[in-house]
Amino acid sequence: MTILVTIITLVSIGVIAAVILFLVAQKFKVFENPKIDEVEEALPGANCGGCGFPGCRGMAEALVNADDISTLFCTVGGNETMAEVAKILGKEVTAKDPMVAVVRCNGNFEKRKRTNQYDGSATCVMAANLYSGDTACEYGCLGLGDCVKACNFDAIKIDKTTGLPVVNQDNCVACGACVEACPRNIIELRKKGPKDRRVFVSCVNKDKGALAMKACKSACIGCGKCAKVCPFGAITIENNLAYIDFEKCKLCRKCVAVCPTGAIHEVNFPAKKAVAKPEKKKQTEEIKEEINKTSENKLN
Amino acid sequence: MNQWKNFTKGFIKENPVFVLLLGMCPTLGVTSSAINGLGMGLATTFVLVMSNIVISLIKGFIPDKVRIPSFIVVIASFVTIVQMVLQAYLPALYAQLGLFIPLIVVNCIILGRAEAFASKNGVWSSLLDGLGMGLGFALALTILGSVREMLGAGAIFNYKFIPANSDGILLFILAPGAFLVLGYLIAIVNKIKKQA
Amino acid sequence: MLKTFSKGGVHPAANKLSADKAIEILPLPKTVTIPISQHIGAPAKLLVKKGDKVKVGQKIAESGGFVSANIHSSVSGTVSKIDKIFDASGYKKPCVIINVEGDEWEENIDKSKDLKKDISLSAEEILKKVSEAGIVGLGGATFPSHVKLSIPKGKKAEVLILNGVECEPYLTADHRLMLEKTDEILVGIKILMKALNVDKAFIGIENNKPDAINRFNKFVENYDGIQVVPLKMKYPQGGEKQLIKAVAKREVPSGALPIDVGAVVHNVGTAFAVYEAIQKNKPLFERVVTVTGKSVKNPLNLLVRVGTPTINLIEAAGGIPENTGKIVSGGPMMGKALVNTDVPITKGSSGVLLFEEKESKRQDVQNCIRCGKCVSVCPMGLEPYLLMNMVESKMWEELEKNNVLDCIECGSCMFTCPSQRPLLDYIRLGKSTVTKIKRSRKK
Amino acid sequence: MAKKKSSLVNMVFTLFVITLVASAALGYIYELTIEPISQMKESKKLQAIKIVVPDFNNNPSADMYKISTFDGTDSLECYPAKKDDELVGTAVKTYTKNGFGGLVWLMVGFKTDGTINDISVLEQNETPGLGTKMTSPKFKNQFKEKNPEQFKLTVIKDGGDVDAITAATISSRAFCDAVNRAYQSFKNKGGNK
Amino acid sequence: MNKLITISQSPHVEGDFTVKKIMYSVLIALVPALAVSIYYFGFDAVRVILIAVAASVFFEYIIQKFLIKGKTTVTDGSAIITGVLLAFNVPSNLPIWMIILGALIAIGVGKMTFGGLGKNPFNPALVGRVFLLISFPVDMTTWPSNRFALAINPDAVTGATPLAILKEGVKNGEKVTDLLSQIPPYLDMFFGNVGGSLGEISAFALIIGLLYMLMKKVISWHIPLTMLGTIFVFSEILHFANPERFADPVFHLLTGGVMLGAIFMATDMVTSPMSKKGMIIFGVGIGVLTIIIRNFGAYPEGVSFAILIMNMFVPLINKYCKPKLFGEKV
Amino acid sequence: MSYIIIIISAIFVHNIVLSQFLGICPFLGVSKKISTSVGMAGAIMFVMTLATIVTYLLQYFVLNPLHIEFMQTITFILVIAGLVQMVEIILKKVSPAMYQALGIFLPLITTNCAVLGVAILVIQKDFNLMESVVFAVATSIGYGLALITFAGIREHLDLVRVPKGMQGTPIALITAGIMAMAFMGFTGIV
Ligand SMILES: Cc1cc2nc3c(=O)[nH]c(=O)nc-3n(C[C@H](O)[C@H](O)[C@H](O)COP(=O)(O)O)c2cc1C
Ligand SMILES: Cc1cc2nc3c(=O)[nH]c(=O)nc-3n(C[C@H](O)[C@H](O)[C@H](O)COP(=O)(O)O)c2cc1C
Ligand SMILES: Cc1cc2nc3c(=O)[nH]c(=O)nc-3n(C[C@H](O)[C@H](O)[C@H](O)COP(=O)(O)O)c2cc1C
Ligand SMILES: Cc1cc2nc3c(=O)[nH]c(=O)nc-3n(C[C@H](O)[C@H](O)[C@H](O)CO)c2cc1C
Ligand code: SF4
Ligand code: SF4
Ligand code: SF4
Ligand code: SF4
Ligand code: FES
Repeated sequence: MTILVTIITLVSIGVIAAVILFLVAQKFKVFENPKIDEVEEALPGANCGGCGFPGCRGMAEALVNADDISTLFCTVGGNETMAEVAKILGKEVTAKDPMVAVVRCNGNFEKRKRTNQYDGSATCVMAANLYSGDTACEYGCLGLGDCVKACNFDAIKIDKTTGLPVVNQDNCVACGACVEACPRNIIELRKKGPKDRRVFVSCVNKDKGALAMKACKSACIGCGKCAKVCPFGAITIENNLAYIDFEKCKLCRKCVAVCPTGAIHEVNFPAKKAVAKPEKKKQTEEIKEEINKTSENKLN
Repeated sequence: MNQWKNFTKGFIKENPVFVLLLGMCPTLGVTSSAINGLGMGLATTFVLVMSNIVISLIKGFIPDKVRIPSFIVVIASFVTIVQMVLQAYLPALYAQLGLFIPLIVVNCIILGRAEAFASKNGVWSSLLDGLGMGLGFALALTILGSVREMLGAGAIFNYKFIPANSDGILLFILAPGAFLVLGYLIAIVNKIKKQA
Repeated sequence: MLKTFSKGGVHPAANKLSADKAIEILPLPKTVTIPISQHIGAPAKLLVKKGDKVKVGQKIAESGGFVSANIHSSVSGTVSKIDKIFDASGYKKPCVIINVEGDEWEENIDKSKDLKKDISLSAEEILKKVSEAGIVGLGGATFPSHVKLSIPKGKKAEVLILNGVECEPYLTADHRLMLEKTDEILVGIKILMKALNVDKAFIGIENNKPDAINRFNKFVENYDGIQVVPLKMKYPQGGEKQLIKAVAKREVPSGALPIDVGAVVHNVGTAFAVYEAIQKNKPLFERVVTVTGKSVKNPLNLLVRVGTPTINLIEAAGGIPENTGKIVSGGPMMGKALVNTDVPITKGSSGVLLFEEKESKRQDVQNCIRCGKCVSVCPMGLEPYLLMNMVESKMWEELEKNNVLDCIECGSCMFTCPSQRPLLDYIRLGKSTVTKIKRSRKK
Repeated sequence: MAKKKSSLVNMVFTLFVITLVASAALGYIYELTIEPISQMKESKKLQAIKIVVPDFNNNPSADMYKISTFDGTDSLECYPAKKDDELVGTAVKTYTKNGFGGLVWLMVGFKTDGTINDISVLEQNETPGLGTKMTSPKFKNQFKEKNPEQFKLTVIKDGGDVDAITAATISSRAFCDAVNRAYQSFKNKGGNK
Repeated sequence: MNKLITISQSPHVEGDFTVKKIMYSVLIALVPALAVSIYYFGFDAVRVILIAVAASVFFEYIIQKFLIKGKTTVTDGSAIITGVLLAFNVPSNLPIWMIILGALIAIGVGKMTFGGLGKNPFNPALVGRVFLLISFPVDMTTWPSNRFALAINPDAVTGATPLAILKEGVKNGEKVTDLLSQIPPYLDMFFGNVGGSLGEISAFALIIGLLYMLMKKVISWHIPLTMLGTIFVFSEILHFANPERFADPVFHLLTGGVMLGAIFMATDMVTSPMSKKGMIIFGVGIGVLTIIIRNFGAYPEGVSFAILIMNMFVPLINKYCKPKLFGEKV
Repeated sequence: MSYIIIIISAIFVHNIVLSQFLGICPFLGVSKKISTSVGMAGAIMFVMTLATIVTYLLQYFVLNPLHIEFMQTITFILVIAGLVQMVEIILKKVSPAMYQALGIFLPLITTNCAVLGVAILVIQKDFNLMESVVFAVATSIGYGLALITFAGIREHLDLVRVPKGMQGTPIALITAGIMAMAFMGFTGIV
């Protein structure tokens, strides 16, 4: 008897619930694209904001609503994730080359004189808001680690011996947080390169050669040797500063060899076989010569 | 997926209490002694395993709109079974756990596993998942209960290790103690997880 | 009860070491370095090139817009270089470097010392001449004065307030000027009143300068419409909004300008500069600067040509003491630390302040103990501790809602904080970021 | 796997089946456990009775009778314990509302002469570590072999003979109140007839 | 000048308030109460205070050094205050291990868990005290008689506090008016000749401390005065309504931890609101809760709980009681 | 029991979160910001009251007459789940603004033990319908009180930055612990 009553009660409650729910659902239907959930699930869920949206859900909505998703890219998930998302949405994705952050300043303690001591709050933005920094270089790294604080992936650290940040390329997901954080625009996202090899100018000093040299011994002096020697036309010089276009650079490393100050850096290349290095003295002389050629004492 | 991992993930890596923070109410409410924690943990494990099995079996037949109600019915049935069985054979424990037995129904772990795991995986994986998660839950509750009992009553599993006429630190078996002990336990687990 | 502003404020030790030192004239330097931007607003446009000969008072750079100001040479000689040199902003800025040769003034400048009381020019002419003379606010903000004198349509100035407060510790330049050029300042005020078409002017002076108050009280009888208002000593009494509140009992609303409550504020030094420009045809190329500091041998007030290297002033005050750790341009509360001693004096430099090494280092920062002192001293009614926390957590929207932009950067909060927290550092960052965000939103 | 669509029929059907199976299973288990549950309850009561009265061999539950409380507002259950048909004592199920955590239920065993044989706590909701000490022998034993005629059933603080639990006077008072209720009602009714 | 020149943002001068100075002023303000407690409780008081302070400082140091791994801040004096106030809030005969446990909870749980000075939302000494009170209700509520009471009547080893007498009596249905006769005269209560926790007995000594702190501008009058005022008014209302059930306001002001709480514990800047308006709300809240708990709750004393409960509301008060902005928005 | 006692008891003395341990998951989960916690408190009040009424009727007009009290758990939860879902769907359509404010919390409430707990408690306590409603409302006020003050403290803790190892749940639980400790001061008021 009890069983029967039980069954009847529960079943009727269940069925009534189902019917009411169905009717209500019919009557009050609001469309919400179920794909949003799916896409969100496919995203890594790091909620890092690297894509420019407030969290992964925001990105998912944007992806679902966008006609062309090639401009949207999740840096954390990378191509795999984007391919998955594309599959869900049935849209095209363009594979992006993996990128990595590089630090374009190599003025370590030795090469760059300190001219004063900063005693304010230890953040780069605040120091940059106040003045040009505790070295003679107005452009270089302040070494107070805003980039380090910005990185959610433990990918960037200040090297105590040089005072400069170093990127750990295995951890870096190219979210660009550090690029955003650096008040000096020193950090750039560059192509990781085949076998993780890349060549770049590790300097952002736009002063004329003489001034730049005075501030930092390894500054780019804008002498133009590298541009001349580059067989692929990847190097341009603007405002006394060389820049290597990573799309054009074929990693021949000719520029590295000719740079008189050592401002061009190569990463992850096997050690060169004892190429005869120019003697030190000669090197400084050469630099001086270059500077004389390029610098004019005129404003603008 | 590796079945063994499936089973063990609930102990530390995805421990429902310490890591996923699910099912907080019974975790806090019934752990004034180790035995209560264990009892609650096992009752939950039973429901978790059974409902995981059933749900993974019937998942293909359930329309989306009534998914949650259906799952709830399944879970509630097992809870009611536990309720009746405990009442019949372990009335002392039943009295201790009180309101929290029916509340197993709404323990977020169970519905959570049903939604996240059982409704997507096969029976065998679901069983292991439920068992692992349940035992992880039971483990956590037992640890929490033991710590509270030790501090609060100077005893463990009712075995008193301080002089009989002295008390423990009463606060730990009262409500605030539950929060405090769990808070520090989670901090410790976080630390362990980070080092591991 | 003396008048003062109603909210907040602090009492830093006054240390007016040079208060009874009459203004001396600093001998001409060998070269001067004149930045072409010495004011808020667009930099001026260069009019000279390397090798040009210039005279004292010759215009060497022309106002680069409405909110901008002319720059005049402060010496006679040859332009030796145009280069980027560190100025007080801490960055290298374009400057005209002139080798001093003799002291040859432009002919139309009246070098005599006699007082010229009659104001012959009309309001428009005054405005034009003020603008031509490159006068900017000498109270510190270096806001071009002619802009403040051009009242926007639909608004009306009702009262002119003269800022003789000089609430910054150590500084005495305005104080000395008020004692020594009382009549000139009063004539300057009359000129400003005429330009603004107001018939009321108040001179706000803190009561730690009784001699200046007495002197003005004696002199104002000859000038109608001008009244001296002694004020209670409290920093930042000299802040524009605080002064208006103290003198005229009006509160400038958040985000509004003084003119919105009918007030215009000028520094007494500015009034003097206006006098000289209108009555003596003398553009703004020199100013009074206090050189001071506890370790300075001979703190004094100097009349200095714009462009003089800071080191010259320090030498005049007895040279750099061995243990100097920090050199500040301006007062201790709002001044800027200089990166070297060659930084040129500009129109806005009111003082050179030397700190001993032990005073120049900040104390260790401790946790905020939530004492609320920063809140209670903030003259703008802000919550500095909260703003700092929010900047740390990058809560820009919250910052805007909490009126971070109202901060006048007076530094009272940081001064008071028992935990030595760098509140103002963070608030400045908050202000600049929120401003950026707001600007990008408008676009 | 093809999910079923959420059509009305499907929904209703699914819920129908699931609730059907569930309720059938539950009903079945209910039937299975109803017996053990009531037995458990019974044996628990019996256990309590056994503790508080001298040895007996009847079935007190069967002989249970109700008496009204001395103030006449309610009634209490009495379980006479008989050894070989001779009354050896009576267990009175009593309660108080004055507990720190609300109701407290006790089973008080009276010997034939009206002395308290023993007391057992059936249900209480007192603060662990404080009021719960009413279940400890240290507190309960002071009632043993006491005749409420001579032994005043209030705590010492109130001028009685009961040594209260430290820091739990309220619970102690409540306990006394319950025992007193049992005694007074029992006495009113004429004690062990 | 051979050293590098220093550059930093303005302001370049600092005021002379430091955390250390504030904390040590509070300690000085605590001295009168300390003296009174030693006068009445003798060596026991010294023992409890020394242990509490030593334990607090020790735990702060250990946790700071080994768990948080920041710079140690024990010298700032706040841990000493916590220790003294914890000692002030317990009976003079509390077992040593309980005092140490209390200090561990106060510093470890109440303060360092949140990151140390300034970050804790709850008053650490009270966290420690309430923890002890809940955990060891017996030890925490048996107050030894003071030396002088013992000299007169050696049998009265324990002396109930006026509040305990009142609570007990009211529970038994006795009239307050009758109970008051068992209670020492108000003048004794004012100067400290009553039973109670170490530091709470003498309103007089505490008020001297209050005056000192007000003079030194360590605290403002808002919290203590609104709190005491509320207690006075609220208890007067109840007393007026039913004098047989509720004691008079003076009784409430002089007994228990009201003075100690109002002067030293509710005023802890870390755990009280920032704005004056907020402080007033805070003070009133504590007053009301104190009287409610005292008159209706299980505990005879409500100040500790009232302060902790109001501590909970401080973030909300801070959020919604902002100082008035200079100039209204346009 | 008089209503005033029910109210004080439910809000302060036996606060559902701090002394009864019900509804802890959303208490920990939805308390990071004051604004969301206010929304959650509102949603809880609404659902709790509604659910209590419905389950009360179910108990006294279905389960008790049919003597199938053992079906309490399963029927209650089924009804509550259905109810919540229905409210959600209706709200989404009828008042999108309110849905934004309250609705997003609704799914969370289905698995909130506080709602089921209160439904069962009013039966256990033998409340009549009116008392049950008062109890439900008061309980949800107590819930809101705990939730909102807790959110206030958490916002504060976010700003002051607690030690790394304690951030997140641990510090939240410890804060809740001290709150529970403070609330024990209300013991014995009813
Ligand atoms: C964009 C801008 C426009 C201004 N316009 C006026 C104006 O029309 N009238 C006026 O009296 N002051 C004007 N001011 C000047 C300010 O009110 C104020 O005097 C100046 O910023 C310096 O003040 P301080 O030294 O207190 O910072 C303007 C300022 C700015 C930044
Ligand atoms: C905190 C603060 C303090 C100031 N103190 C003074 C002062 O003591 N004397 C002064 O003339 N201007 C002071 N100023 C600048 C005034 O706000 C205002 O800009 C000036 O009086 C306007 O006159 P001006 O344009 O002629 O410089 C201060 C500004 C701030 C923000
Ligand atoms: C949280 C708490 C729980 C309490 N639990 C009980 C209890 O279960 N039983 C009891 O009699 N008193 C309990 N009390 C104590 C009473 O409130 C009251 O103080 C005591 O019973 C009378 O004090 P005394 O026994 O020391 O004379 C409790 C107090 C608190 C604060
Ligand atoms: C006026 C004042 C009152 C204080 N009161 C207390 C107190 O009641 N309890 C306490 O532990 N610390 C107190 N302190 C010390 C310190 O502020 C406290 O330990 C902080 O809460 C720790 O972060 C007080 C400090 C001051 C300045
Ligand atoms: S190093 Fe820069 S780009 Fe790379 S993960 Fe860190 S913040 Fe992102
Ligand atoms: S790279 Fe930029 S952000 Fe990083 S330390 Fe240098 S200046 Fe700072
Ligand atoms: S917040 Fe700004 S206005 Fe307020 S005291 Fe600090 S610096 Fe001055
Ligand atoms: S003055 Fe300093 S310590 Fe006090 S509240 Fe402000 S920031 Fe915090
Ligand atoms: S277990 Fe209670 S709300 Fe999750």
